[in-house]
Amino acid sequence: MSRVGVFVCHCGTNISATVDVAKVAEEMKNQPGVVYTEDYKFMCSSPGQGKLKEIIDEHKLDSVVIAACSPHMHEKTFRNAAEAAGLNSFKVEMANIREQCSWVHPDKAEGTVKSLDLTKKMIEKVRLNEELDKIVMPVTKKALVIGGGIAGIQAALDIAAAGTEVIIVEKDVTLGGHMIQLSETFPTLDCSQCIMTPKMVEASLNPNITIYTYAEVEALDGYVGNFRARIRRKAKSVVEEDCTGCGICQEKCPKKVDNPFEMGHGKSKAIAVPFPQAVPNVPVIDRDSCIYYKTGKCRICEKVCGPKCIDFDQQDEIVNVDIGAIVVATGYDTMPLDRFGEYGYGKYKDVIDGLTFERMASAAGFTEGEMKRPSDGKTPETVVFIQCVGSRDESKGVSYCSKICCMYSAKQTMLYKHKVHHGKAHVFYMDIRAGGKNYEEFVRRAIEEDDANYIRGRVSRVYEKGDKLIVKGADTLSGRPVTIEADMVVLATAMTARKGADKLAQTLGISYDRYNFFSESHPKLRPVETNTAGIFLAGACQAPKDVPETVAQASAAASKVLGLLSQETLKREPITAEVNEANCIACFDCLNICPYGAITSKGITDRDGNIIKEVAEVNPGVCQGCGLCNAACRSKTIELRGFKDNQIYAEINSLAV
Amino acid sequence: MTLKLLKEDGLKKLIEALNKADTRVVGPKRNKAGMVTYDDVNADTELELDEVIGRYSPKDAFFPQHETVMRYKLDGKDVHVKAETPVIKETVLLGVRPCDAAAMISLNKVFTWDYVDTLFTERQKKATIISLACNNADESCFCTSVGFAPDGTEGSDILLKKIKSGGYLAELITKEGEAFATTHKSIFENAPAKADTVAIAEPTKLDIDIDRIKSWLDDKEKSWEHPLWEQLAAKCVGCGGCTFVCPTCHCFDIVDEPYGDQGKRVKNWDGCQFDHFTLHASGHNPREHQPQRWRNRFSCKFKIYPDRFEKKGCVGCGRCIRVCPVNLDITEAMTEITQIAK
Amino acid sequence: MESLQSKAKELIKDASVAVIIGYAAGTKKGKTKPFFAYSEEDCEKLIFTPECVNNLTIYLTRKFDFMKKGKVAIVAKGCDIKTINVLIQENQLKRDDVVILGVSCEGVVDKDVILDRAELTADLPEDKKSIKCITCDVNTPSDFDHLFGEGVESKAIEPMTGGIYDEVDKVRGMAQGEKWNFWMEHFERCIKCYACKKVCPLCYCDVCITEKNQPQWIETSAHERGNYAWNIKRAMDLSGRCTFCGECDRVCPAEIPLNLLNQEMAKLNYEAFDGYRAGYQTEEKPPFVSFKEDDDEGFIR
Amino acid sequence: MSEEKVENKEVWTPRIIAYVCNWCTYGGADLAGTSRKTYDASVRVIKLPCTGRIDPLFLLKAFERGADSILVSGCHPGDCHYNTGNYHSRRRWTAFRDLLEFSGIDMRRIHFSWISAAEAVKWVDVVNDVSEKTKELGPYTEFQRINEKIKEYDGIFAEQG
Repeated sequence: MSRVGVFVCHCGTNISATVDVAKVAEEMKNQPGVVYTEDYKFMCSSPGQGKLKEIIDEHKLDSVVIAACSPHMHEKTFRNAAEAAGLNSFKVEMANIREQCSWVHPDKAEGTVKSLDLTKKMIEKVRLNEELDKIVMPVTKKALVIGGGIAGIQAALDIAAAGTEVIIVEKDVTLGGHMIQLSETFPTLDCSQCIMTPKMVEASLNPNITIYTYAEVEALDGYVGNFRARIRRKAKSVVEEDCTGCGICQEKCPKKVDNPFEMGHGKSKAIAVPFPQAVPNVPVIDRDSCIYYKTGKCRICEKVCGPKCIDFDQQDEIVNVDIGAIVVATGYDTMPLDRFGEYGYGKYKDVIDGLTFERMASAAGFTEGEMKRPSDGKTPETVVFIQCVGSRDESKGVSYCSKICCMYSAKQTMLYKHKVHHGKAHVFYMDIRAGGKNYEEFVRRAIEEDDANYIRGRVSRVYEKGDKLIVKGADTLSGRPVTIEADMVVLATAMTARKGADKLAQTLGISYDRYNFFSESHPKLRPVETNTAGIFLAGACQAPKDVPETVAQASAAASKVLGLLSQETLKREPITAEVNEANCIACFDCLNICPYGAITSKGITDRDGNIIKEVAEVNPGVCQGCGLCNAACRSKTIELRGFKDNQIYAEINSLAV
Repeated sequence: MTLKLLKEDGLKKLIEALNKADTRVVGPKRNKAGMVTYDDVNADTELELDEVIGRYSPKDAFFPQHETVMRYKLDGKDVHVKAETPVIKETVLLGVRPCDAAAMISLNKVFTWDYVDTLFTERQKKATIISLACNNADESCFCTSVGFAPDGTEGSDILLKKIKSGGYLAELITKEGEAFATTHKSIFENAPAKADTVAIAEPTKLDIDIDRIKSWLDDKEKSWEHPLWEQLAAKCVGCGGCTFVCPTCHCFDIVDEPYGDQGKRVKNWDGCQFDHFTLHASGHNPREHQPQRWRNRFSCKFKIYPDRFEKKGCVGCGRCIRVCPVNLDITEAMTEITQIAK
Repeated sequence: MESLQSKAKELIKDASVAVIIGYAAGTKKGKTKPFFAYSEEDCEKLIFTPECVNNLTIYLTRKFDFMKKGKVAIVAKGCDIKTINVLIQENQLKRDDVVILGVSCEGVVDKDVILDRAELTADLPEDKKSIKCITCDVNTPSDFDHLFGEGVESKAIEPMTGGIYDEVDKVRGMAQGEKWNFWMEHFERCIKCYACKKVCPLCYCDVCITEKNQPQWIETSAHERGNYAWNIKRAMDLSGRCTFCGECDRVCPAEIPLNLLNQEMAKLNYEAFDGYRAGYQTEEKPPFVSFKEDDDEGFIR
Repeated sequence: MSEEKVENKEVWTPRIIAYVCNWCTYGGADLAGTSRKTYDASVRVIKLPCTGRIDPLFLLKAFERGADSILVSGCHPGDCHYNTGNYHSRRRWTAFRDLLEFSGIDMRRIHFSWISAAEAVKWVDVVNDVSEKTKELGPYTEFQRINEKIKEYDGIFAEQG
């Protein structure tokens, strides 16, 4: 017979006001297996916990039920206290008579009856609880950062600074992400390349950082502290180690291609680096464009290459890396604009998006920093900036605010004004959201010093008339229609999750929201963690963010990684599945249904080493304790510790009427 | 032996009289699924007396497939336990076959052998068996091959034989039978000097010698590991249908069924053909393979029963043959062993 | 069936297989029995007639030792091969370990039907066929190593209609209380002999839930409560797996219409999970271990 | 007879068993508590890690043990703490509901919902709705008859129980 102690908490009057706690304590005395009951003012208080320990010791309790608040609130507290008294922490259960009883059922009689049931139910369960030991796992002291933009680089640099090895996997040919495309950054107007390039170089030179560009994470196995990632390094057709970055191949390549880095405006070559400061400064052959891959002839780059590092037969390489923690920093995309016909994007060359404007304003961009509109190269005298294109627009776009557009539109009016002194910038906005340090001042500067004309309202239509773009809109403050003859229109496009973010989330086993942004574990208290232990988030892959926020989150993620990797071993809850090998018949429904790949096949051998039967085996490090396998198993041969069938049965049976 | 006459309306009157006396009548009756089983009968029109034999045996009347033997209830730290004392009514088994009547004697030996199962004996004591001689036999009937007869009297208190012109000739076999006829003397009339009864069935007489089978089984050197078991029973799927329909199979299991803070201990039919029947808690199973289990059932009928109870364990009702999904035919084994043992 | 016998002999002779699982004449009229041929002589006893109702694939499961003897040949109808497919899908059998002696089949007899010798050679009338044969579309097996019986075309059918599915629809059409009474009348008769699970080639667990009493999910007693739980649990466990061999229905001594329950589940799986039919392939994951993000959830609020 | 019924109705309160997942619905129920939203007291919550852990056997046993209605509730699709647990359970419930309906269970007594940890109001609404509907339906005598029958057949321990 078990020796259960039942402690009924008053929670001040939070419980005792609507539950007869004394009666609960008294009646539980009669429950089989119960040897001690008491009601107490504040069980979670220091004296309350002290009492718990004392009684466990004095009455040699082997199980404890605390009838009090939600286990989400204080289960850990009481389990720790019980453990300190020498009781296995999993022999403690809580009956939730506060959140799910006293606070929601004002009738004392009803509340008391329900409390009796709930407490009895947990007594029946706890009697069947097994003593479980926490699972101890080793930690691989190495981190993986997915994404080589500002978020990824910052996280990698911070992790590396602590002496921990880190791998950056970047999908693109070079590090830099979106930030390296920007001209100048708000609210200081410092040149993005000037501040980003040194970080990229620093990362590439740091001995603790390994960079795989032109690479993607294809699969992830394992669990916190012990992940194994399969990385595909796509064939660059150039031997990276031998390339000196001289650029002669790019110069001699006869095949011109659109340059996506310049948003399709400049030209590049079939073998190229996207921009001169690329890290690593190694060109890649675009096999879709290269003449050789199409016709089998050309090979000019091969001929001109001094170090002979062109390798047309290069294959993708698979690298498996063991890591202990992961930072996901895959950034964002911008919303495709084909849905917004009213703005004429795609139809009129002089309607451009914000990122194209960034390239136009960049000294290294396709106009070398000069304001020249795409259609005829003329200097635009009047420019209209339209904000919230797709953002805060549930019907055509997304309901969220993309957060950075207010600021970058203000910045862009300033950049424009600084280059075209006589020009006029108009901004159509819904609200100005400038909630950051020096942000409001920055917007005021655009308006007051750089003469931007801010119009509160929406644009209904943009159309061409002669060489002008007619922008029709409304000024909702004055209530009048507005028509502006513009030379160029710049759209502040909504930020969206990366294309394929959902797929990556599935690969990594993290959750994502309905916009495919990755979900943080808790919006306030665990903003950089995911629900999958050991995987952290940085930057705009989680939600729209500007550079300072991204950098802050990247450093936060890095500190979480370092905290995790500073431990020699990890302990985790032993609520994992276990297989009764004698009964398992290896139908592998469990293996098929497990969301974590925690179940594998195992051969049972006889004394001579011959495999006599196959059974399912659970990797307790990977198992997260969802219990899907338990429900799927027809003969209940695989069971979830802590929630085994007999425990649930006992709960149901205790509620028999 | 006294002979009596039941006129054409005799059964009708008898059932009416028994109903009046609050006596339970169990007889062959067609259930909703269309099968004939032995169940409570309230009118003679419900009786299916032309059916060769019911799907299940009537043993359920004495040895229900599910029976509570004890109840418990937790009361605080106490447990109240109460033995089950069901109300057992006077019962008449009406229109059962002579083979089944004989089987009830064999069953009795088991339930009174070392421990007297009072639930069983009470039921049996309070029962009168009025069997009906068979006029039809099917391909599976083999009573005559194991020493019984379609008009055998063993186990019956009264044996009815159908009269061609209607009604039944009643042979009062036992004292109890005579007493019963006396109680119902208006129904059990004096028999005429000569009654023209319908011809008794003649089941195929098989080339079976049960004594020879017994001595072969006694000779374990020869029989225990004989390949015959494997040959015959490798196909057995262990469904246990044979044990549930058999009139002499008597194995049961005792389990507790909890319900909230109370519960009961029940006695439920079990069968030696189930793989877990002999499974030990250690995981060891002395009868690991189906042929071994089938050997057990066969031996139980033709060796253990005769050895222990000096009774035959098989009455040739043929139910196990009819119910078997893989045509595992006990007479095939008996015929073969008779040959082997020559 | 000379060709079946001679192929069987050949397989035994060149030791391609250790045993041939087939049918032989039974001991009673109209009955056949499962038969295991180990020698060429044995092979002469092999038959195939419309009386060969058993689904022999049960002998390929872990419930028996045949697969331990080496490679095994089995005489299998189209419907039986569906079971083989599920066994493969569920890691219970490897296709390479079994030689399928496929037999074309235009239907086997219903339970309790005993054919005359003359009827055996003629076409089997519909009313004497097992109900599973009415909706059969695998008269010629889909997968086999050797095929016996030529010229039988698999019928084109509209899945989940006709035959048993008409019966299923009848029950579906009943009012709730009517359904309950219908099933209670049937389950009341259940004698908990578990012949249904024993004969089922897909009930291959070493330890069945009914044999566990900690906890006792399924009460052992043959009363309606335990009977209901058992029959529902079994139908649920066969959901998306049952290939409608009909063996459980055939062997049930209490004549509980188990086909109805299992085929209701088959129909549901077909309707709710993209036309899934168990036994028609070996690669796809069964419905219960897969999902679609846009599965219907009209019943969830 | 009719009088007796009325009397019974007064003392009878429904017994509703709710199987909920730890992360979403249990959290939602907790939030209802912390926000002091009141609701019907006839529900008894059994907490499981995930709706994917809920076995059809749990539902059967609840009815066997006298439940009048059952609620199963978990995370919204896409919210599952275990990524896909609720997708799997949704499939299982699709089949199991169908089976129960086919076998004559009163489907008005089985309820499914997705309730997130933020949806305290939904929890309150769902529980109130389930208990209201159950009160309208009365005790699940149709199912309980099996229990009653067993008790009667055996002559239950009634005098002590």
